[in-house]
Amino acid sequence: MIKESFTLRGVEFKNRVLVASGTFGYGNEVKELVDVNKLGGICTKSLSWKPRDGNPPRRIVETPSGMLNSIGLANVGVEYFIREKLPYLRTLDTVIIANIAASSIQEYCDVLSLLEQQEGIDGYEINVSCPNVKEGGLSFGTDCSKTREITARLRTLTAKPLIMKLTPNVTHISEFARAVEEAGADAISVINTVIGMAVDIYKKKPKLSTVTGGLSGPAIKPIALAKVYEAAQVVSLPIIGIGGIMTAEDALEFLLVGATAVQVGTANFIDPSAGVKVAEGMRSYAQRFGVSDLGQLVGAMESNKEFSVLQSWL
Amino acid sequence: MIKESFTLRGVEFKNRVLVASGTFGYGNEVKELVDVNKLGGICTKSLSWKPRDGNPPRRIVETPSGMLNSIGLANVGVEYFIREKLPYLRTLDTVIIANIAASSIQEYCDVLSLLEQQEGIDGYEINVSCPNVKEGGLSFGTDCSKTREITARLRTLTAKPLIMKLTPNVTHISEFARAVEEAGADAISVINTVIGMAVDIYKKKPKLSTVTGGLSGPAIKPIALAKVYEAAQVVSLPIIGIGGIMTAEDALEFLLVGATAVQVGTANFIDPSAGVKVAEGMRSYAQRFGVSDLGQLVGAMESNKEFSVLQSWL
Amino acid sequence: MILQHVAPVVSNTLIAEGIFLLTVEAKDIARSVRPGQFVNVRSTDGSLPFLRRPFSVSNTRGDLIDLMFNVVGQGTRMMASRRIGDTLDVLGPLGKPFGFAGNFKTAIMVGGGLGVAPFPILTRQLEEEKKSLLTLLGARSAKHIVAKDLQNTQIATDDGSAGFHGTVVALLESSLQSKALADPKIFGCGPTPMLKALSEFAQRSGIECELSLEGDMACGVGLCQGCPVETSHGSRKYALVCVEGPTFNCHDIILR
Amino acid sequence: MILQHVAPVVSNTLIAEGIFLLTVEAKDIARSVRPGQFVNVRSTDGSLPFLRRPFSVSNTRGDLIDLMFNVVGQGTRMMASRRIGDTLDVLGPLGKPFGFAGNFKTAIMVGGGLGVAPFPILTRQLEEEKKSLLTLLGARSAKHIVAKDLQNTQIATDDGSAGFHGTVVALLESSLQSKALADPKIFGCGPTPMLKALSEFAQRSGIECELSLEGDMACGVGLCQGCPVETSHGSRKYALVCVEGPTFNCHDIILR
Ligand SMILES: Cc1cc2nc3c(=O)[nH]c(=O)nc-3n(C[C@H](O)[C@H](O)[C@H](O)COP(=O)(O)OP(=O)(O)OC[C@H]3O[C@@H](n4cnc5c(N)ncnc54)[C@H](O)[C@@H]3O)c2cc1C
Ligand SMILES: Cc1cc2nc3c(=O)[nH]c(=O)nc-3n(C[C@H](O)[C@H](O)[C@H](O)COP(=O)(O)OP(=O)(O)OC[C@H]3O[C@@H](n4cnc5c(N)ncnc54)[C@H](O)[C@@H]3O)c2cc1C
Ligand SMILES: Cc1cc2nc3c(=O)[nH]c(=O)nc-3n(C[C@H](O)[C@H](O)[C@H](O)COP(=O)(O)O)c2cc1C
Ligand SMILES: Cc1cc2nc3c(=O)[nH]c(=O)nc-3n(C[C@H](O)[C@H](O)[C@H](O)COP(=O)(O)O)c2cc1C
Ligand code: FES
Ligand code: FES
Repeated sequence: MIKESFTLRGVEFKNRVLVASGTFGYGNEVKELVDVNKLGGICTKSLSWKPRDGNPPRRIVETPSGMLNSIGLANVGVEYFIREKLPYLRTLDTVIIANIAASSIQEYCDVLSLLEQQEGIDGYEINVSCPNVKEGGLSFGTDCSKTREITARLRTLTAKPLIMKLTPNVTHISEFARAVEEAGADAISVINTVIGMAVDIYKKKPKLSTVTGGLSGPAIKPIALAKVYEAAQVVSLPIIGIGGIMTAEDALEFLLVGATAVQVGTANFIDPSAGVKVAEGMRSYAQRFGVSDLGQLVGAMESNKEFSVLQSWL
Repeated sequence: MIKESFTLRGVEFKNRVLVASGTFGYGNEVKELVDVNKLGGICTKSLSWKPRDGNPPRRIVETPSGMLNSIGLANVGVEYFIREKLPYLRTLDTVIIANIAASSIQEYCDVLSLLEQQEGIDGYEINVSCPNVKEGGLSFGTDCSKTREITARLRTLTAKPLIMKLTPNVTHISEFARAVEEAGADAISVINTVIGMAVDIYKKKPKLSTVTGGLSGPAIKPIALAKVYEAAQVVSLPIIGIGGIMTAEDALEFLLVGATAVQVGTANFIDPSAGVKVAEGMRSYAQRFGVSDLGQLVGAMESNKEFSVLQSWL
Repeated sequence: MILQHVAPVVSNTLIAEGIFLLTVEAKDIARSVRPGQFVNVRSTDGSLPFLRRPFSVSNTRGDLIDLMFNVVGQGTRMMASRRIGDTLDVLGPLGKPFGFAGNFKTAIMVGGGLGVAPFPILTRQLEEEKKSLLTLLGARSAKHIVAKDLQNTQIATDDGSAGFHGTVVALLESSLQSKALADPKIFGCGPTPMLKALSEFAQRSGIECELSLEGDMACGVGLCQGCPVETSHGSRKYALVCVEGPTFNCHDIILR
Repeated sequence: MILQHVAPVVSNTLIAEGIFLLTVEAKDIARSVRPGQFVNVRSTDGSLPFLRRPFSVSNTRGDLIDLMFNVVGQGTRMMASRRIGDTLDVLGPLGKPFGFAGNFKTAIMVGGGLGVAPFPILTRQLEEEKKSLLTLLGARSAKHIVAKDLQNTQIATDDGSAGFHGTVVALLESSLQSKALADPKIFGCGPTPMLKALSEFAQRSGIECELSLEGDMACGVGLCQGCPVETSHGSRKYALVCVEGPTFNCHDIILR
């Protein structure tokens, strides 16, 4: 028997593979196709206070080994979620993480407070890659003090696991990791999508209605690994690695650089059972190489200490 | 006849396609295979004051639609370059840009000053993605004031085109673009490689000897386009777009978002005549769509002004 | 019930210029799919492209499903190169089938380009329900016409190389002017500009009309919110093409 | 002179477990390549992988070149799936051929795994130069041995399923102990650990030795500086495997 589980602030995850916010709906869309109870956890689509229509089409563009999205956080809103989606999620035997998005610090607090009153939510993941309306739309997640403030405010409102989901679109993600650790986060998710764009050279227009969008998929896996590694050098809280994971091998790379668990995102679009297969594959690897507890792999990469993240001349 | 040329501080480039530093050696490696005179220009491998051995192997890792490199700026050094490489470059009928790398501001100045005394160099491209030895190895290119200072110092030393090559590994590349414009740069090259890494899960070691390296190739094209677009919103100096260009279509995307010219990098490894083919393809596009001057395409993307780079909710 | 099959290729034939008919064995999909539903396809050997590609089920025979496609890019090039013995990873049936509501007697199928794809299976069901049929197909030229397993077909080509010289919607207008049909209902499929013209015509003429939309999809199963179409009424601004469509009543959506 | 060919596939045969012999027509390469040189291969249909893959030219016949390869990943899977009529984009000949310097009489070819690949073409040239030949091949097991177009071959297998039970370098040692050879020179090709053992043996025994290295390459033509091997003397710490190798005299490099 291989130990696959891990615990975050008292909540036990049966294995180290979650599905990423925005890539698995509210968990019920593909229940015929996937045994979701075999997942370590489900992160819901980001929830905001009011329902959001999302951006106009076109919202999706395929790129080399990846995709751009500009969904615009289309979601049903927290009240509808509680009424219509949560009852199903409550029946599942897996950890349910509510992901929260907002355009003001107060909205983050309001959504979380309302969710606190409900049964069936095991923890929160906070999407800070949202435009801060007060600051003219600059993302909260690129402002270290705002990110810290959101963390500290939400910490006072819940005793459940509080996971801060960091954006890669900053110079030093380690600064953000340290800030949210100090402000009381239980874990960080690394990374959200990378800003990117694509152009239709015949129409001479951006392919996405919003000009830029978020890049995800295998194209960004090397970037995500470097961000997780950078963060792991400076914080001791658990890191959930995200970015381009398609296979167990990919997930194991994240564990080795320091992730306690991973999330599978874009891969779900190609194979909705990708997350379950990644978990199975990690188990096989452990079996094959005599690893009794997957936790032994976390941060187990040996590396030449002569070289640091910052010193690799190109 | 389609006008393909453009001019930078009096230097005329016969077309808008250059080959990127570090991806075309010193121009003579593939002369049997490619008619280099059909290129708009050649950026040399980064030159430092002394020869550099470069990093230990493994220096190259293939990734989905891209590659990581950690060459360590292996180069022959500026004196050897002048003696052994420049005479050949002088015989070419294309613009020669000397790319300079250094570990101190003084070294940048020394290399440029020595090159100033030579015949045959048409301009300079400054690679600021180098560790600043004084600051414990933090890259110059992620420090806006250092980047500005390098620009200002070099500006005093040359009347030739001075192109600052910016790193994408910063929160707002537009700040760096503005800084170097104010400090007197003639153009910016956007982007250098994106920090990334890959792990060998069997050896439990990083694949690259230096742990992290630089990601290039089609995987980063969406990121590069977004960076060029962001920079183009705030500066009026010409931008040279770089990142994942394999075809003329890719290059045209860069022009449309605001690049005056492009550089072809990693594509040369797969097809050393990629640059020449990109230039030909741009000509065909212009012919087909009745564009008499490729310059008309620069920044010609129409976009919905309602959305800015920073506001795309994900 | 959505199913995932590693489906063996049974045949793959060039049936018109750049157009292939690919038949794969996918029993459970073949047995349950209804007209207007689609499958989401990827290669099983890891070759490009990255995302799945949606294709209408064109027809079924026993355990087999037919896909009819135009070679336009990486995904359809991969599909065109599939030979007997290769496999294709197929997810489906997906989406909402064509709506048969209303007491119509005549079904007018209007297809633009590869919009003809779902008509063979639709024809079969309409015949079972004893409807009169009229099929109007628009194509760039005679070489691009595929009219297999259809009934009472009229052609329009952009270049006039076959049938009516003009768009298929213009052909529809002129057909209906020359001869009124008893209790008609339109079933349209094709590129968005054509569907928009068709929808406007239907609403102007007061004819019921179901449309099957194309559009960019990432998942095809409602996970990504990537496939919005504007709704014309109700509290939500957008509906999802992959799960609430691809077929819609023309009154319910706004095409742009 | 480096050339780029879109080379038609003439045959592609499984010749041992997981090992293929792929023959393509590439006239100018076939006419100019010398033993130890390699070609850099990619698919012409845009299927994966991203970078080219280097392969020794195994033999030539007229305008044809043979590549012998092991299916280990994306690139070799793509190559294995190539059928007659498909094409392969081939760049070559690349690198420095095996050095023939020295007055040797007997050539001992020592190959580990697919290190045997360049030996057929090397054998031909050594025969032309009237050398005595000894070929030692190491493989995991009997199923992985390819010994076509070679002379005077001895086998070593890791599992003892054929020939000597042990490494090919151990076989070499025991061969030379039992029978001294007149003026020998070693030509080695295979994985780095084997070449390292071979190089140490050669230097210990004072036998001249040329090695052909494997290693990660991005360009294969000297553009990227991606393929360093440590040098044992001189002012430069590294040499480039793609242009200064892949063959080196064992005295000139340090293997790790
Ligand atoms: C529900 C649904 C059902 C569909 N059913 C069918 C069907 O039965 N048969 C069928 O052939 N297609 C059908 N399509 C369209 C089909 O999915 C696309 O043609 C396919 O995804 C193209 O994939 P690709 O990888 O070959 O091209 P891509 O690489 O995705 O596209 C190549 C390029 O061509 C452009 N492009 C795409 N289509 C066209 C076009 N028609 N004309 C010009 N440029 C184009 C793209 O924007 C892109 O730039 C359907 C789409 C949907 C949403
Ligand atoms: C100059 C030169 C000449 C060469 N000549 C030949 C030749 O003639 N025949 C030949 O078969 N090969 C030869 N090689 C090696 C060949 O280039 C590689 O096997 C090939 O690039 C693998 O490509 P791939 O895409 O199939 O595997 P990749 O996808 O690149 O590799 C798949 C995975 O397997 C690992 N891997 C690669 N090779 C092996 C291995 N042997 N055993 C275990 N794991 C491995 C890789 O690290 C990777 O993780 C040569 C290499 C060089 C540099
Ligand atoms: C279509 C799409 C929608 C997404 N929506 C959200 C979201 O609502 N909230 C969030 O925190 N992250 C969202 N993400 C980001 C993913 O959760 C994940 O961080 C990112 O895609 C990188 O992982 P991947 O490469 O495995 O997809 C979304 C990603 C995609 C592709
Ligand atoms: C192997 C390799 C070596 C490089 N060396 C340099 C260099 O010496 N100096 C520099 O400014 N950029 C260097 N670059 C960066 C490229 O010039 C280019 O900015 C980057 O690769 C992105 O473009 P691409 O995706 O087209 O390769 C190097 C890139 C690669 C892949
Ligand atoms: S394509 Fe993903 S929700 Fe419709
Ligand atoms: S592989 Fe590029 S220099 Fe050798």
